Amino acid sequence: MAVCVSVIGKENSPLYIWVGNGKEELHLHYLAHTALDVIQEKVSAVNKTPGDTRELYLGLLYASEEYKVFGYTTNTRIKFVIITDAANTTLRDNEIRMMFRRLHNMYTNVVCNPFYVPGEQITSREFDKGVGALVAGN
Amino acid sequence: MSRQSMRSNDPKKVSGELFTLTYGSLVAQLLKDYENVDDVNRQLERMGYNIGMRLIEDFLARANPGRCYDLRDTADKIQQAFKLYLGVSPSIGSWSPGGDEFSVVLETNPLAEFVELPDHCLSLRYSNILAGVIPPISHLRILAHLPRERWKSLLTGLRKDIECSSIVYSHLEVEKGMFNE
Amino acid sequence: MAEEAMFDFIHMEAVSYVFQGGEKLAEDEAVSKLEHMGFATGYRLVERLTRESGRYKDELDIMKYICKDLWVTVYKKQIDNLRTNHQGVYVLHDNRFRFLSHMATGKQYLQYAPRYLAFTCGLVRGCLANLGVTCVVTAEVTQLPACKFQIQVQRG
Amino acid sequence: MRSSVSVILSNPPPDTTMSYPDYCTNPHHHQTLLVLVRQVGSQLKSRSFQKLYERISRVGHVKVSDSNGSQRPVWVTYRREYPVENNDWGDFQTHRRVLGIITIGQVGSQSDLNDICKQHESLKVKYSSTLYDSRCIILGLNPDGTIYEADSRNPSRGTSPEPNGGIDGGSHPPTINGHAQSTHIKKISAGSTDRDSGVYETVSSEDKPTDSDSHSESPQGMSEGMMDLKIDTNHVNGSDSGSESTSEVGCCDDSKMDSPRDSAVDSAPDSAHDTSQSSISTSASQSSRLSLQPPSNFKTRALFYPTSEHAVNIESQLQEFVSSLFWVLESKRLDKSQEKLERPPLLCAPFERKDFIGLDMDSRTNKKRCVGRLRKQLADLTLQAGLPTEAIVHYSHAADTLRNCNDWLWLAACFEGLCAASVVMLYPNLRRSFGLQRYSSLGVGGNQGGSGGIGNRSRNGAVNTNSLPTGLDPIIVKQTSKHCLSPDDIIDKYREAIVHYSKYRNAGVVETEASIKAVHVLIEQKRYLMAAEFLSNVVFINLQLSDEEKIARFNALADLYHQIGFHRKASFFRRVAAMRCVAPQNQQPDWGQCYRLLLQTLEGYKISLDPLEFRKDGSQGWPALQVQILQELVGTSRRMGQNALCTRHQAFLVCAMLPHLSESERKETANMLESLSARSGSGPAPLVVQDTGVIIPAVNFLNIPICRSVRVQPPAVGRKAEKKLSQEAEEDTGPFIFSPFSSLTSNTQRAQGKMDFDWVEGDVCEVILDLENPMPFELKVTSMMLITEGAQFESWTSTVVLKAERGPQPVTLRGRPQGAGELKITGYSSTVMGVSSNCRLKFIPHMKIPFYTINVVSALPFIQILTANSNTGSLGSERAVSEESGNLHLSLSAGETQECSVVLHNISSQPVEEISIALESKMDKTLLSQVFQYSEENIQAQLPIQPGGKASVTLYVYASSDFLCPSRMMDESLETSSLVSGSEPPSLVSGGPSSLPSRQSVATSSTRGARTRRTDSSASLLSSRSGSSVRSGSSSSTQAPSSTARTRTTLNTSACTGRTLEATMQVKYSGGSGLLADYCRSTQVTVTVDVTPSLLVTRWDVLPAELPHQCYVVLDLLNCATHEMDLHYTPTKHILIEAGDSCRVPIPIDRCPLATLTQNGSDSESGWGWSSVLGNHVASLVELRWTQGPCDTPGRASLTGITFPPATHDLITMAPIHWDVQVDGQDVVGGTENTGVVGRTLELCVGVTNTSGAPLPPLSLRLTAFQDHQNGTLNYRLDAKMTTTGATKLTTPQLAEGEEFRHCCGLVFFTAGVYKVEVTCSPAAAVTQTSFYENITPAHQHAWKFAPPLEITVTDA
Repeated sequence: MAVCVSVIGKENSPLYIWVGNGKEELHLHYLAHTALDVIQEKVSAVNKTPGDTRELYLGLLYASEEYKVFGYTTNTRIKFVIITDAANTTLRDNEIRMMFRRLHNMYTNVVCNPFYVPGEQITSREFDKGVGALVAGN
Repeated sequence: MSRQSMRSNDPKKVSGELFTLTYGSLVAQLLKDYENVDDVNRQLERMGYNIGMRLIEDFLARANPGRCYDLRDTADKIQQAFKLYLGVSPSIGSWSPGGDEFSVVLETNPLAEFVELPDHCLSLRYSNILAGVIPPISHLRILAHLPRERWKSLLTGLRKDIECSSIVYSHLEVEKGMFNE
Repeated sequence: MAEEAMFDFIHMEAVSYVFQGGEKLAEDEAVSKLEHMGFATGYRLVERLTRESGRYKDELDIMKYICKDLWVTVYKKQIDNLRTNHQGVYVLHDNRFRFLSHMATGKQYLQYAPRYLAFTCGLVRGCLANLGVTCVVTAEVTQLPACKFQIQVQRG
Repeated sequence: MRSSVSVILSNPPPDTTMSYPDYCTNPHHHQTLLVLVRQVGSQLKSRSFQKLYERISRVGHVKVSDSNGSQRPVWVTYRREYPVENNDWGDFQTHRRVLGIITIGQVGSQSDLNDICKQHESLKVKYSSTLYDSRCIILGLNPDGTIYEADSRNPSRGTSPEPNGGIDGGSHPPTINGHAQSTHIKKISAGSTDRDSGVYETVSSEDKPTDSDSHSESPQGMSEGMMDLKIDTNHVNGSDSGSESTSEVGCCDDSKMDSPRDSAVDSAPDSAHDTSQSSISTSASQSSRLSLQPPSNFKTRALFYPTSEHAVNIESQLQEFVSSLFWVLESKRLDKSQEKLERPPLLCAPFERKDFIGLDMDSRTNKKRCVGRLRKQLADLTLQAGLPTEAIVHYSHAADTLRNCNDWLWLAACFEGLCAASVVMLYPNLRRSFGLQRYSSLGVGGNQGGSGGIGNRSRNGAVNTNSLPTGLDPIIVKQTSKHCLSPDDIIDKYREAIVHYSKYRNAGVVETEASIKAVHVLIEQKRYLMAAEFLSNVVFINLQLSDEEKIARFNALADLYHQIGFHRKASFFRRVAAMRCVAPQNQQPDWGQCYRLLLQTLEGYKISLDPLEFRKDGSQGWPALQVQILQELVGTSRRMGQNALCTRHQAFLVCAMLPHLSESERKETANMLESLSARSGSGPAPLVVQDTGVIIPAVNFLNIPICRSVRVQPPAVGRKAEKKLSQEAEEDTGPFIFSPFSSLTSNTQRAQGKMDFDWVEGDVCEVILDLENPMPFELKVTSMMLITEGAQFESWTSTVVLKAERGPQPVTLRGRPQGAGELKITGYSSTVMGVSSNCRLKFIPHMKIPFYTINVVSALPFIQILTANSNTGSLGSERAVSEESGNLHLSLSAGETQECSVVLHNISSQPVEEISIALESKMDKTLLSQVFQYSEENIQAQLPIQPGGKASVTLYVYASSDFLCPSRMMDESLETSSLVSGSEPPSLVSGGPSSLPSRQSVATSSTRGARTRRTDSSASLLSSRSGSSVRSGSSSSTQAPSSTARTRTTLNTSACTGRTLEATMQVKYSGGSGLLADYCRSTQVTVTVDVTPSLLVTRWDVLPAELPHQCYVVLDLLNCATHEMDLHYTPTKHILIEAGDSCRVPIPIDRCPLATLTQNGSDSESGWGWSSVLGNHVASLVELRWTQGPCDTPGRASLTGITFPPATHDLITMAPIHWDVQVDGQDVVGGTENTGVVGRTLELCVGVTNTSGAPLPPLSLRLTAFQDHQNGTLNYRLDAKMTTTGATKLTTPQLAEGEEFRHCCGLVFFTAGVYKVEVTCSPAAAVTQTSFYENITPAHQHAWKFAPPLEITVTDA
């Protein structure tokens, strides 16, 4: 399933990062980070290009030899990046979309916790569990 | 453009959330104002009481509930009220042999839906406001209190049920109890 | 609709708490507390509400959202009139604002009106802030229960 | 878009491919002529080459009017080097051909010249396959070929070469010869062009033997060129006439040339002109010099310039060169367009050749292929020749043919050309922006601020809704729309081309370049996402590259990504490049480059090496990555041996990344920093990275430790400087001028950081910082000191150790102001982990106040107060008084006096020039002045007190006390009771003489009064006669029990248990410069005096004395001290009183003269007013002195405040009259014995003289005789015993002042015995209330007696 799930704040700094395997960690960080370029471009492109590209799900941002990077942005300028193994061809676009949906819901729940200060690192146990389930694909 | 999808999500639920969120910010504010958590608990209960006072009128107006003769009726009405106002129906149970004590158990606590209590105020009884609400709506001198440990378990998000237990009902005033026209 | 009632109640409680509750506060400090509560609520609420909707393409789009969807969600009615000077000032007219509706019409309680607007100002500001529009929201009542909210967007 | 990545990745391409992709390529290159510019020879400095190269590359565009007169734009690309492999691709894409070569060299000698020429020629050979023409620019030679000496020419040159050129070119050798040569060589070049082409033909004929005629032509061409050059040199050496002729020849020679060329010659005539006349002027000067000969085989047009400055005409030269190139190109184009070969040659890309070997060329498809390819090449040429529209047509036709025969490679090339042509038309400005972007991207490299690149991009990013791409104006579209591709088509074609390329593993470079071109177009179209796609495709293309080529590649990618605004991606590749530089498999790792590249990545990771900057957008960025980059920076700089940089980066890492570092990370980073800084301490100065001007700003540890608050300390109380205040102000301002208010005012004042107190120059001042240590270990902060502005301040370093992760810990920083004025505390400097930093308050987060201001007062002296009471010890045993406020504690017995000296020790370096001492106390002023006394003058006399000097003030302390028993105000009743007891029998028994008679008796009944008078008088006489202390002592002792008992009772009732007197001695002093600024200091000594009770006057009374002008004040004295006291109550008399005893002493005093009464008492109404006057009178006369205790401490008491009841007033005051009594004519004085005989008449005369100051109203005079039975009874009934002749009661007339009234009467006694006569006179009833009496006495019965009453002893005859 996914090898990296990251929630990125309004200011493009990570609020939460889950990485599948430890040794790849930094590399995945780089992927997620560079993905922001594409996200920004896509978001700003909305205004220019006609047609309805307003979906929160931004689709495949780019693919490297071994990974695929998908993006999603909320109306509140929060970005989600999910990185999957390029080898994993079984994954449908729709499944990815659903993963993002779930991630988004979990994130909103975190924000709705009156004790969470928006913009801070996400430390919620609930969220952790949620992401765990998400990447486990159930 | 998926404006419609917005509408799609249940307005009942939404305004429930609105209430929940507002309550959340209120609690947060209280925590900021009082350094002592127990004060917050007290304040919450007080607010609950005030709300109860207003709510009872509203309740009488809306669901014109019949007169009730004993504590069991009272319990039913409480159940009814929760259903109406919080959209959740608690289960009434664990009656004391004396029949003067029972528990209102919320399977899901809309108030605490998103709450994860920070470690520094675990002693906070987040939903204490409910404890405050119940006495006035049941015109009985009843002492509704929420056992601490239950709260912990609830608020650390392990269990989403509130248990408003051991409503000790001091003396029989049922005839001039709640909801008498 | 009972949930609304709960919202009204909690709001009233908040107001009364801030004003005569606890330690006596200066009026403006109290108002700012309310405003802040509103902000926190709005910020979170909008996070939930906009989950389903598509991306907003511009400021006006967002404002429309506030006037329609948000208002309906919170106050069960739409904003009656939205005006803008296209330089970042938007004025939202609500001819019968819910929090004021329970107050006797006329001038009598006019001076208390601000108390019942502060929360909403915060709410709107919170929503907008989270949607990436930083602004100042002020409210004004001339004739109960009508009131208008002015949104001054901070550019740059 | 790739067809099959994997295939290409699998097996590496063979080496026949061109290995050198040009990452700066751009569609417009298709349109340009490629010229190679090379530095030759060893002499030329690369700088001057660089200069020339820039000048040359500015000539990138030349307009040439073609045969049919229309203007043709000709574009040139200059390259410094160009691999021959690429050149081989010239058939494939003609813009890859090197058409011209320009070499630049410097000569100092013939050998240099030879060398240069050789190199040039070899270059020509190298590129001979494509070369059209070449130039050789040679510096260091005069036009005539003689060596140019800088020094000799300097003056003329120094003045200004180009003005010369401007004013008259004639006088300017280089220009002349430049032109002279140009004319000649124009001929040559003109001649040689076809020959060069011939050369070209011949060379190319190697692989294409079809050509024939060229062989014949080429040799003579060679020879001619050679010969010409010879002539040229010859005539330059020889006479100028020759030059003219040859130039003529040149011209006519030119004119002979065929049509396309003459246009090029247009420029010739004018140049020819000035040469003709100018050359004359110069020739003479140069004739003498020896000149260098280019080697014989050097067949190139050389341009001689003394220096690059002289090469003023180089632009025109280039223009000419370029146009010559153009003409060759044009001619070839025309040939190609005209020729109709039935067996067209097959053009190939280098790697194709072998594939076609043995291929049947006549097959239909191959024919087609050849045609198509030829057409394509034609298109290329056309495009280069500046006819894009035609080019497009050719391309599209070629495309069709090629597609039919599935010639993918060339089809791709065709598409590329098509795109290029379209781009040329649609985006003419792409050429410019291209250069500009590269520039900007470099700029970005330079400063991580990255102003240029992002600037552009962000602007591009802005909404641009018009459908036409920028730089495309509708007109062009209309006219070109025919075949010209639309913006979208361009991209599609590029994509298609790339797809095709990707099928050939050898076309990697071409593919790469195509992608890059596409990217440039997309950038122009602002379609960045797609651009990104193309770029990522580039990444996939697998090329066999050397390490530095790889690096170059990643760099290029980074630049491109930067241009499309993907800064993160850009940084990513930049970093990859950087890592490449030092990759383990890399043989010679280049840490320097790695470092520079890393610096360029920072922007993309939102790292600004300025901590302040960084904190501002701290929320942005990706901590994990930031940390890594920084660590890499650290590592790299360490490998570079740049310890300072290394430390700086590590410091930044610790400082800026602190929030994101885990506890363990904090530990290790800190340790590392310490070890690094140990190697090279890092100061707070910015560092400059050499050979990139990058400045690494200082890292100041604002957050390690965190400064929570700054507390500026006021000086110690005693050291406080006060404004010298005017006297009246001084009253209300106590020692603590600020204490009550500062608390209020300070808040507001702190707000602006203005301190409400002053510091004093030269004093040690303190500031307390509350520091918090965020690190998980004990933090040692060394050399911590204040940073100040304004007044000079010497701040002292201090070292502190902060506990791990502990909340605010106060740290005191000290210093000493060196000058007066406003002092600003703007921050503090510290050294943490070996990194010293200056922490400005204004930069410290959550620090409200940017700086604190304190006013520094110029230096003031400081005195320490020492006190010693001189009785106990002299100055020897001074005891220092605690600095801020001295205390002096004395315990004295009431009435005791002690003098203590207060020593002012000036322990400062300033002289004390002014002192004022004031006593402050709750006591009322009079008492104060009574208790404490010192001499102001004495102090002033001792000024100034020099530094180290001392001055002493003697303070006299008198333990004043109220010696009168508080019960003195006893009303009459009480008094009587006590007096009654006083005249009780027991007391009489116990020694009548000292018993006190009832005053009432005196006042009321004269008879009893008489009796008392006698007894008491006897007592007094007795005491006076034998006034031995023993006697009275015994008497007192005998009386002791009762009296003591009595006094005890009084003691209990009265509060005579002693008291405490307290006062502060306020010393204000100033001196030195502080005085001028009129400031002063004040210190104080608190003097406390515990007064132990000593003597107490429990009761008092007044008795008449023997002498009429005197009276006795009788006191009951109680010794409440703990020691026996020896009391002196009159100068002569003294008495010992045991501790606790009391005794009664009579003190004779002069009565109060009426005068004083009338003066002082006149105003008083009541008797009490009087009594106070009298009291004072008595007090002034009576002084009790004593010595007591082991060391005979002296003491004195006064009766101040004593008062007397009215009844006693007449006793105290002088009588207004004087008595003059005679018995039988002989005067009677107090106590004289008179004798009479029974039956015989005694004559008694009484004279009354008015001694008062005023006339006396009538008085009633009375003579009363009586007998005293000595048992307290007086017998006034003497009718049986005597009789009187004459009146015994009569009224005197008004007596004028000094007037006397006499009255005589006779006394006859019947029986013997002792008789007494009382003579009294009192105001006559009638006139009692006349003003006079009112004046002098209260309204009560006055009576003045003749005392003592006269006594007559009668004996029987």
